[in-house]
Amino acid sequence: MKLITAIIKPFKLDAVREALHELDIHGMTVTEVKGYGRQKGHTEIYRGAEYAIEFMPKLKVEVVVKADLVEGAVEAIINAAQTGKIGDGKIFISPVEDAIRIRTAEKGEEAL
Amino acid sequence: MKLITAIIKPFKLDAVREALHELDIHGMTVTEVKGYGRQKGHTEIYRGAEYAIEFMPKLKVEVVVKADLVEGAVEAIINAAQTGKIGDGKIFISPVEDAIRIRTAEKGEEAL
Amino acid sequence: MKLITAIIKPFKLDAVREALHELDIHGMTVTEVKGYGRQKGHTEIYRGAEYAIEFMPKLKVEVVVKADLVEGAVEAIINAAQTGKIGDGKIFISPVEDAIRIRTAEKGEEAL
Amino acid sequence: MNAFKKSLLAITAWGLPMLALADDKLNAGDTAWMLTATALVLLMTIPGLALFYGGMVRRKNVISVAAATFAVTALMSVIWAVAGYSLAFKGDGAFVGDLSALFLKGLTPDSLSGTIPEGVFMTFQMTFAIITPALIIGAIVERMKFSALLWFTALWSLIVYAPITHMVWGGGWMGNDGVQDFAGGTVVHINAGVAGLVAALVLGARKGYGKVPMPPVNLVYTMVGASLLWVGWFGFNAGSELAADGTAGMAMVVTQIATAMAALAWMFVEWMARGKPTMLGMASGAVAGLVAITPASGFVGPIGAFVIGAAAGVITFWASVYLKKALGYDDSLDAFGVHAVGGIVGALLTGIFSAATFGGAGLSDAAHGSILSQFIIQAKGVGFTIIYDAIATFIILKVLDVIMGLRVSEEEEEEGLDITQHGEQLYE
Amino acid sequence: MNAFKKSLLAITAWGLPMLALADDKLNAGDTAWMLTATALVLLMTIPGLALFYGGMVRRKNVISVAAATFAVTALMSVIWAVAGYSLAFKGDGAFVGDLSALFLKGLTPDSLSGTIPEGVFMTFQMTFAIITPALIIGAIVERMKFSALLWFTALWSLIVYAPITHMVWGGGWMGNDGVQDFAGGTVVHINAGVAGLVAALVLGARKGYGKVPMPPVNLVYTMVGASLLWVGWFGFNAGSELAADGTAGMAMVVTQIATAMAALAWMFVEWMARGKPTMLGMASGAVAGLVAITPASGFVGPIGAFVIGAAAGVITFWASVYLKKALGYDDSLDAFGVHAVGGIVGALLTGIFSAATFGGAGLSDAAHGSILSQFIIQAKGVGFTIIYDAIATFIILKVLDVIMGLRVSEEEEEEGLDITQHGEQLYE
Amino acid sequence: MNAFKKSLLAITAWGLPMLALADDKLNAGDTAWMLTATALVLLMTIPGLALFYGGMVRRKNVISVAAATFAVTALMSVIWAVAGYSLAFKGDGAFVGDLSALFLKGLTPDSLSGTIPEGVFMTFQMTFAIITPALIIGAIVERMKFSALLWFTALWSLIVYAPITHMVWGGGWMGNDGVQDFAGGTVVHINAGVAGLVAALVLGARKGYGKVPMPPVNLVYTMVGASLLWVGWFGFNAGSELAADGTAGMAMVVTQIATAMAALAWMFVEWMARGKPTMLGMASGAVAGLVAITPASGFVGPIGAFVIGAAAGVITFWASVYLKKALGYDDSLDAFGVHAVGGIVGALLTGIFSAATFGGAGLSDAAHGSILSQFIIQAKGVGFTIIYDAIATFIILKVLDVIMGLRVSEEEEEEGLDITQHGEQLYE
Ligand SMILES: Nc1ncnc2c1ncn2[C@@H]1O[C@H](COP(=O)(O)OP(=O)(O)O)[C@@H](O)[C@H]1O
Ligand SMILES: Nc1ncnc2c1ncn2[C@@H]1O[C@H](COP(=O)(O)OP(=O)(O)O)[C@@H](O)[C@H]1O
Ligand SMILES: Nc1ncnc2c1ncn2[C@@H]1O[C@H](COP(=O)(O)OP(=O)(O)O)[C@@H](O)[C@H]1O
Repeated sequence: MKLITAIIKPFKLDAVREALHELDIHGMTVTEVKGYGRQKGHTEIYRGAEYAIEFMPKLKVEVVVKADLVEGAVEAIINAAQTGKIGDGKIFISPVEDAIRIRTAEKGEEAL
Repeated sequence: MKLITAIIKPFKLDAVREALHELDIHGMTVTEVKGYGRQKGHTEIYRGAEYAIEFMPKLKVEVVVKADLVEGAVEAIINAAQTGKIGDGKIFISPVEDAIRIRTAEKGEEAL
Repeated sequence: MKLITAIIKPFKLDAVREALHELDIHGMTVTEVKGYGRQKGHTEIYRGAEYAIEFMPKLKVEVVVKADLVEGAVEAIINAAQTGKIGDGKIFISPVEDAIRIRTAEKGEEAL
Repeated sequence: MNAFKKSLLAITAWGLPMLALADDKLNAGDTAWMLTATALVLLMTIPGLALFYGGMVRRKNVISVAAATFAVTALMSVIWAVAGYSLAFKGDGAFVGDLSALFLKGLTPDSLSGTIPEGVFMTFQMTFAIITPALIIGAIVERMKFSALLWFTALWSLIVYAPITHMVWGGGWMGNDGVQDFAGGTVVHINAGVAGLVAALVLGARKGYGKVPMPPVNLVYTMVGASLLWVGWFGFNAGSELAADGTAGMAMVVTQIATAMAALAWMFVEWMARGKPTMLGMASGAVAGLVAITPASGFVGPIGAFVIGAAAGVITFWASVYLKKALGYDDSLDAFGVHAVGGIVGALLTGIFSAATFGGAGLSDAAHGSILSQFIIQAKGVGFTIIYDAIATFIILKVLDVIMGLRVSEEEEEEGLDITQHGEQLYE
Repeated sequence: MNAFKKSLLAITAWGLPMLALADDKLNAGDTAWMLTATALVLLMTIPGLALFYGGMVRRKNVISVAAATFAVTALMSVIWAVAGYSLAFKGDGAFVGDLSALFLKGLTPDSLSGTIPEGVFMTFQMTFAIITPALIIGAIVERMKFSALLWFTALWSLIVYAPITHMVWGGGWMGNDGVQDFAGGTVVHINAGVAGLVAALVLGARKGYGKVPMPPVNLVYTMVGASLLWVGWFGFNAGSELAADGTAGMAMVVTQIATAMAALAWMFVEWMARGKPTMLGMASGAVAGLVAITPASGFVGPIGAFVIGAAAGVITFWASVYLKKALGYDDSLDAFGVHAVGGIVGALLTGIFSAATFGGAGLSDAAHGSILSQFIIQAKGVGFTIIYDAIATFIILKVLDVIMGLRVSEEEEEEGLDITQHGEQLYE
Repeated sequence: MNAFKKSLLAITAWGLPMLALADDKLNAGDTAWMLTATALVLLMTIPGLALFYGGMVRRKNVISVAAATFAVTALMSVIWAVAGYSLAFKGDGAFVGDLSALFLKGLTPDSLSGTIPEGVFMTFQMTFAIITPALIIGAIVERMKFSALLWFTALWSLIVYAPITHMVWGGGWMGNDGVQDFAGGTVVHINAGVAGLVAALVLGARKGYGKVPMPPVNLVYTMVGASLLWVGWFGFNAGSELAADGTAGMAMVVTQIATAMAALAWMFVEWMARGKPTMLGMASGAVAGLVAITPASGFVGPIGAFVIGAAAGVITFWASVYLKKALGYDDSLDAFGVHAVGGIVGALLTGIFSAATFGGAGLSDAAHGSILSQFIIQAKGVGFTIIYDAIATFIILKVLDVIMGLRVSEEEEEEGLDITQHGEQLYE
């Protein structure tokens, strides 16, 4: 099992979800995050004070999948989330040793 | 060391925290997330526009523990967070290679 | 590649970002979280009702870096985020197997 | 003292607005003030009360409180125009009026009530008929079905509110007995607060009450609500004089003093007793002061206002914080603790501080000048209202419970009323 | 009926405020009410409308809506004082006034307009000139450039608003023809709503409209806004009598009834048709009722108010929910569906319910007492306004589009107007 | 010009309200307006100012600002009734009144002040005594102890506010000298702004000031606050005429024009200088315009209003953005930059534009018709107020600092005043 963590632009969520849906991946967890990277932010001015806001709003999508689904899922996410502009985000793959469904206490791939 | 990531229903947080407390696990980090899974959401209507809200509010509880505590902790979380209804959530176990306490720069299991 | 996850006090974000900047680490993702640990919270009173608020606001900073940068980055974070008081937070190191830049589909260390 | 006397007469007079006095003539100044006062009292409910209450519930229920308050406003406007006004202010029964003015029959731009158009009087009273059931919402938030709330409001307003209004202001027995209730301590606040307590008991506590934290979503809303209640209350109290004169002016003076005293009293007592002066406490105290000075506002002078305000702040603090805990009912936002208790404090103290000795306007005739007898008259009025209100409210709720159920399901309560009752949520 | 007659005369009279009638004398009561009414109408726009609209857009655009409303308020105040008032209320052209009172030339504390100072009349009318273009904002939110909006407001107010005002109230042909528009159904609401529809069509829909969810950031804001519109509308409608008298009182009565009826009507129809009674629906219905009763407010009695309110609630619900979807335009916050449609319903029904048969004040003289002929007069006024407004608005927008562009860039739209137009955002 | 003259007399008269003029008679129209005006000015502070300021601080301090404003409102109401009113308006000292009306001794419903009940005059003035110290809060937010703030408010109001009020309006030397301050440019705004600057300097800057971002939590709150200040200011300025007449009407006209001009001026200057027109800028400009027109409102005509508004917008922008940065003090929400600077601009320009040449009501008698001498009189009043206020405020703060400490601890400041001072927080 692997955890796919995708940092994407907020308005791409629906596209990503649909893309995963087509691969029969139905579970995911989404977090609002602030991203810092190449993409430059904007400036805010409050009376005298000027702030450079360098953190951009992003969504972090986490999906745990069977190892053999990783490649396809990554490709699907890229296709769905790409705009070609700086700030499109990243995908990270990391190992997951076990998964448990709380409702039934099922373990392993059953639980996904 | 392992990272236990539990996605739970928001109102179960206190129960989970207490359950872990009894195992002498005192540190954890909680994030508000939106979950997508089997549990269906609800519909919102704004004048003409109708939206199916498929993401449910969940909490992600992250706890890093010594490897030998994982089993007990998982069991405790299941017991505390289970309602038996769809949407109870998942637990994922993943490897952690090191931990550091910022205050003291202690490393490894000392730092937990 | 490794994922460095640092739980820090909110007002230390700018310092941490600058410290990483000096090591030429420019990407990171930040999440608002609530932390539970040794640091005690405060009490809130609403008319009759009294609540002990035990969760403290923290920021979770996630940075994926090449393995050989981990040590330096950890040190930099410690220096930037330390106040010496309880609640300074933790750093966790965990493995990352791959990274992909969505914009270009580059893989591996190229993508960071 | 002349102006005070005049005011007493005015009160008696507007109990019988249908009797066009021979020399009634429209006064543009009085009318200007009453048009304004009506707007101010409407402002108290929407958005005032909606924000005051809305800010105190959990995030998942804030829209449901706003919606309930707004819907009650619309519903009561219609009910009052259709039948409530007639039941309260027409006819001369001891307990209730008649149906001679259904759908405002006979109301024209020329109809007068004292020195103002009857249409203005009717609408001013309508805003009272709106806020009274809206106050009850504080007792039942986060768990009552929206549909049940609408039915309850409709029935309660006709069965409880209109008759009590008639008895006190519309020519019924309490007014005739000499009960002094300048702007509605009994009619509005005791009435709403007692109904709220009964409703809280019949409905039962919220799931997790006393066990899980139920933090108020946004006390800035509550501050804004309390502020609008305060500002609007000038219309409520000084408007109840139905004229722009010296008594209206004094009603404004004592309202301001009592409210400020009560806000400070709650704040300091809380600071001493629980360690921190809270925003919620100050706002609650201010509202308690407004409630308590309401029956007294046209009758007492500044000294009465200082005492009534201080007493209201301390006693409602105790009722909302200690009494409620001791008895264990979940009057969620203290409709009883603030409005009924504050109203009782005010109604009883009115019987004392309206005496000329304390700089007041004088006791009612029926009291033969004795503070004790006025106090007893006041207590009788309060007692009757509490008993009638409690019984009638209980029956209405029980009947509705059988027919349609009062509470949302457990799952709905957990998910929140915003989504389950209205299909909406905060996106901030 | 006397007071009603008087009011009709008053209306005619304040179409010609520059004609100082021989016996004009300042009345402090009327002046008190009109000072208040002016404050109430200003309250409708800021913060009322700003919150009503602001709460309905997405989180990233809420400040831009607030800023647009606030800026239009400031801009229109200046434009009205510089030229708009003169164009609307001075001179006796059939279509537009003259420039004799640029920069309020000749206005002194002694100038009277009827029984109130002309300065008060001018400022009262200014608040109408503010809210009308502000209403249009509802149609173009989340995509129009701030700079383009300011230019549009300035031009539209001089080319469309001032002339139409002159035609109806300032001595122009519509008023002379007998069009009954007590407080601005045609001048304000149809005018703004139609301009909004044209603007929505010229600008095009928001990116993702109909495909991605566009949830309203905070319906508590919308509730507060609707409430302040409701309360402030007493100033709008009862203030349009320009006196504190029986007709003002009746205007308040019918305003309250129609608003409540419309709020309930929308709520119940929505409940039946879509399963849930929503906060947004109640608020929208209330505003629709306020809009529809506006032209009728000084002319109809309670019965007219019940019918107009109910009709407005149901019809604007249909227009905002079904008609809009069917036609596919993105009138984002229903400036057309609520204001133009509600205004048309009200303007036409005024022609029926102002008849004495229905308890109204009587038809206009030009109607020779026939409901049908009054109805035709009303329809003519509405028709002319729609056509002139639509054409002029279209031309103004097209010219501006060529010169400076109307829409923000796609990236700016995606990032939100708060940051891109104003460099600010919500931190809550 | 008659009405203007009358107004000048009225002003002089209400400096001496205890002198019951032989022909004083209650006027219901004037009373109606003053009841309303009092409600409007209260609305300015709660919730107006509380929201205006509350929206500008960081999320962790928003409740503390609301609580401070609310508590100051309650505290000042009590202090004013107990002693402030007497010190300001009773007795005929050159610098301060006397204690003859402690606890409002002698105030009955029959007491008159000009044509309105004295109770109304007293409460109207109370709302001024509330907002003035509340304005100071803008300078000390996010770091001052709540307890210290309460003590400071109490002392400052008796030592600074009441005497200055007496000097200008209560029969003291400034009013007698011919200083023109219609509604409180000197008494309220310069007074509060200078005290704010001193407090900001004594307290020191917030931790991290100029280094870490301190983003305003919610500019929608600020917009609502600015709007309520604007609307309420009609009561402030037109209410200061104490009658519903032509001068009140003109005060409303110039208030509206100057405010709108200043909002646009700030907006456009900021747009050019810093690239974006901000919501915060428009709101700040509007408040600056309101401040600047305050002393002038009953004296100048439309032309004066255009100029004063434009000047105020530009100059306060410069003061709040550049001057503050250059000097480095942390007047957090620009109590000085907006209120003192705007007040000074207004007070000085009043001396010019009140001249009949510019369409004003005429200079004060002491000026013998010369603009220069009126200007010097104005400058003298401003200068005295600044010096007395600065010294007294400094001493009060230093004494309190020794006794109880003014600032919260570093940890408390970091955690936020909401939790540490009030035990509450936003849950949105
Ligand atoms: N090394 C990293 N670790 C964690 N998150 C990162 C890292 N680099 C980038 N990110 C996340 O990815 C987002 C997009 O990265 P950015 O450099 O702006 O654009 P791109 O990926 O198109 O080059 C950032 O906003 C941040 O949230
Ligand atoms: N594959 C997955 N990866 C990450 N999170 C998941 C995954 N599947 C489910 N989740 C999370 O678990 C929550 C509960 O899952 P759901 O399918 O609704 O119920 P259940 O676990 O009871 O079958 C989801 O809301 C989502 O947050
Ligand atoms: N075992 C753990 N797993 C995950 N997060 C933890 C754990 N222990 C602590 N934390 C996080 O670190 C933060 C600081 O920990 P705390 O015990 O308060 O202070 P310190 O690290 O200085 O001893 C906590 O608020 C929590 O967010």
